[in-house]
Amino acid sequence: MLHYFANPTRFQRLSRRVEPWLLTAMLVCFGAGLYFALFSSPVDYQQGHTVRIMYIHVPAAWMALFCYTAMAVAAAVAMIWKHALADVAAKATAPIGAAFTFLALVTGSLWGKPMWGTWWVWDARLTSVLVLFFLYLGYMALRDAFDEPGRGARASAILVLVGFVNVPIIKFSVDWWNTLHQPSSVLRMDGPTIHADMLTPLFLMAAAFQFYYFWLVLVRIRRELMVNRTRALRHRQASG
Amino acid sequence: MSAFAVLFRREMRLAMRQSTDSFMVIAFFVVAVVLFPFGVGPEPNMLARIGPGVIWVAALLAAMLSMDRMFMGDYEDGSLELLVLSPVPLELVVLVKVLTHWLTTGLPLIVTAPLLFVMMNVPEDIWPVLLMTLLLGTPVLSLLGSVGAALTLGARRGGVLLSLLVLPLLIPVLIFAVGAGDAVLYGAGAKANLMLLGGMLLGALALTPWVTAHALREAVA
Amino acid sequence: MENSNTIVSMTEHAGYVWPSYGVAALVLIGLVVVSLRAFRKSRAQLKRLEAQMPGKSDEA
Amino acid sequence: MAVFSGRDIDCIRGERQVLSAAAFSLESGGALTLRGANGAGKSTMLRLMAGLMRPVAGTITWDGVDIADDPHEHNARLAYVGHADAVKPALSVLENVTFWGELAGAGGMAAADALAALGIGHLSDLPARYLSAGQRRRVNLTRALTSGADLWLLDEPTTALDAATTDALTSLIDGHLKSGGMAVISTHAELGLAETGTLTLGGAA
Repeated sequence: MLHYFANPTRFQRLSRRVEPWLLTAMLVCFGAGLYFALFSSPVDYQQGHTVRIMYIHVPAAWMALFCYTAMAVAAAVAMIWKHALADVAAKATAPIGAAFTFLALVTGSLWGKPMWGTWWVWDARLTSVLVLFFLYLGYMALRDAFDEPGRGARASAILVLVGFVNVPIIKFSVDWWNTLHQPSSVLRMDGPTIHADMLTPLFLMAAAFQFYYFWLVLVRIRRELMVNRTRALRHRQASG
Repeated sequence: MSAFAVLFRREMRLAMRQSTDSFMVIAFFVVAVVLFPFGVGPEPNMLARIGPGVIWVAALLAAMLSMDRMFMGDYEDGSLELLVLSPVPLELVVLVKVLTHWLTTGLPLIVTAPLLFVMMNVPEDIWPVLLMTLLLGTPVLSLLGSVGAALTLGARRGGVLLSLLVLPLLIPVLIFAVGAGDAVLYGAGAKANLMLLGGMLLGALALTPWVTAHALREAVA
Repeated sequence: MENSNTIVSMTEHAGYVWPSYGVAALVLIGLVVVSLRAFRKSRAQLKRLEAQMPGKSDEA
Repeated sequence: MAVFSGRDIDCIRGERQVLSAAAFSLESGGALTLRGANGAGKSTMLRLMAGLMRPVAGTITWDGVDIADDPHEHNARLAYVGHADAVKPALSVLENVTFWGELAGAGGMAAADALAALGIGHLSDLPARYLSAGQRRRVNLTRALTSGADLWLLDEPTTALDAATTDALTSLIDGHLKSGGMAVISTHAELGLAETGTLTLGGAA
């Protein structure tokens, strides 16, 4: 299965066929999600209209973790089975993950100012997301730091995996260090505690972000494959 | 095209194509500052008190980090010899190098600083003054750093040595920059501090290119 | 606390909600634009090289 | 008719005396080949001639004026091609060559022509990081062509070059000499230049 899709040409063909569907799904979800988020959802009795920030903030935070997990899985596959495509997927994911993490931080800050009265607090959740953001940046920097691309790919794959193991530890230690953030209110064992009318925009936006990721990552992977091909041709040009 | 434009275009092109280098300086700057709340605790008043100093020290260290790169590439691949032998005055080459160093590290540091002001809970009244001190101070870092970078070319552990040489020279900049913030908080006004920083900048601008150029000629001899 | 359902009547926190959506739009659209531009550039470069190469490989 | 000459040149590198009482003289249209074993001071001699280093004793003069007295004038009339290739991997081949040409005032050949003359015209848009050692060497040599300088100082120009390029280089140097230029070349190979003097180094104890 993995080997079947690992062929770049086959991947290109498949990806080109899937992309329009993903794009459509993304646009539909964004349209519906934004309608519910901005116009057709109730105002929270505590948070007022700032609850609307949550429809971006929470899915962005989910995506931040999702992308990192995807990157770690791809890096592991690339390391263990030496799949070039998995390596490219990890590389293509990093900027998207970093963008979502950035959004989670900024929207969190924009929510925190009216609610907590400050743009930033050194609270456990915020801090661990900030650390996650640094991990993304570190990955991209390390990846780019070598003249020989293979070296950067291998080194950064190791970094992602080390980070993956370390993130829960960071999270735990920071939790212990200081906390102010409210507890999770959607993904709980006893069911969500927030109003169902708010779940609709939340999940629509989450789906939109998810489709956004899959569409964009395919585009970026195809681009990386072309870059690799260009590099191969450049080598031939130099030696020919 | 003038020699300045030719040199500037090359330096900017090189900097742009290796933009992760300058991005890493910024990341270092942010990470170094972010470590402090973990070290001293997240108490907002305490962070506000140490904020300006921490941010300035981190900016100093971040700028030093990128400094040994200023001439190293050209030194290693032989370009520096050719720049010394070019009909263009070496002082101009140095000025262009310093300018691009500032544009790719100093300026991004200034742009990033407000973010850290927020995170360190720095009072908003002194933001403009602190930004002014950074605007006047970071070019001094690049200028004095260029002297150190030229002097340590080819030395063993050049990077560490460079920081060791240049950081003490930058203490006055640090004192007057952080002092400017305090002066505003105590209602004294920061004009005197800013004037002093401006004076240091002009002095550095007048003197360091010649010193650096001389050191570079030594380095390739 | 006011009870309106729509964002049109949102007054007190509009200054925080709109920037959130604005930043999100900016970042997400920006990333798409950057990615697509890089994609087109790489594709054009590859096309150009592939057009040059066949003759080259015959010489080699 | 310019005269480039040096006499009684002593030079110490590190703790070692590399040159002692070396002398040379060169007129417009003339070439000088530096010979000698490795470490005999060929590179040092070229660096002295370029003005990168100063001799401990002795003088190097251009039309009777010590080059140390007017380094800017001297820089404007020389093109130095050293061991290091001064090629920036991040720039394209053409960007690399154009930069040095423009910096020298672009009195010589156009960058594209210079690349073609050394047989690497087809690589001009290639990022220089893809170049082989021989190709980098040729990019480095183009600087002499684009500079429009009177005096070429070439340090082992034929290393990593194939026979065809060496011939091309020889005829380029010949052309330069015919148009009234000068060249000093350190080499192990026999270039077959039409008119050349030889300075053999390595006498220093």
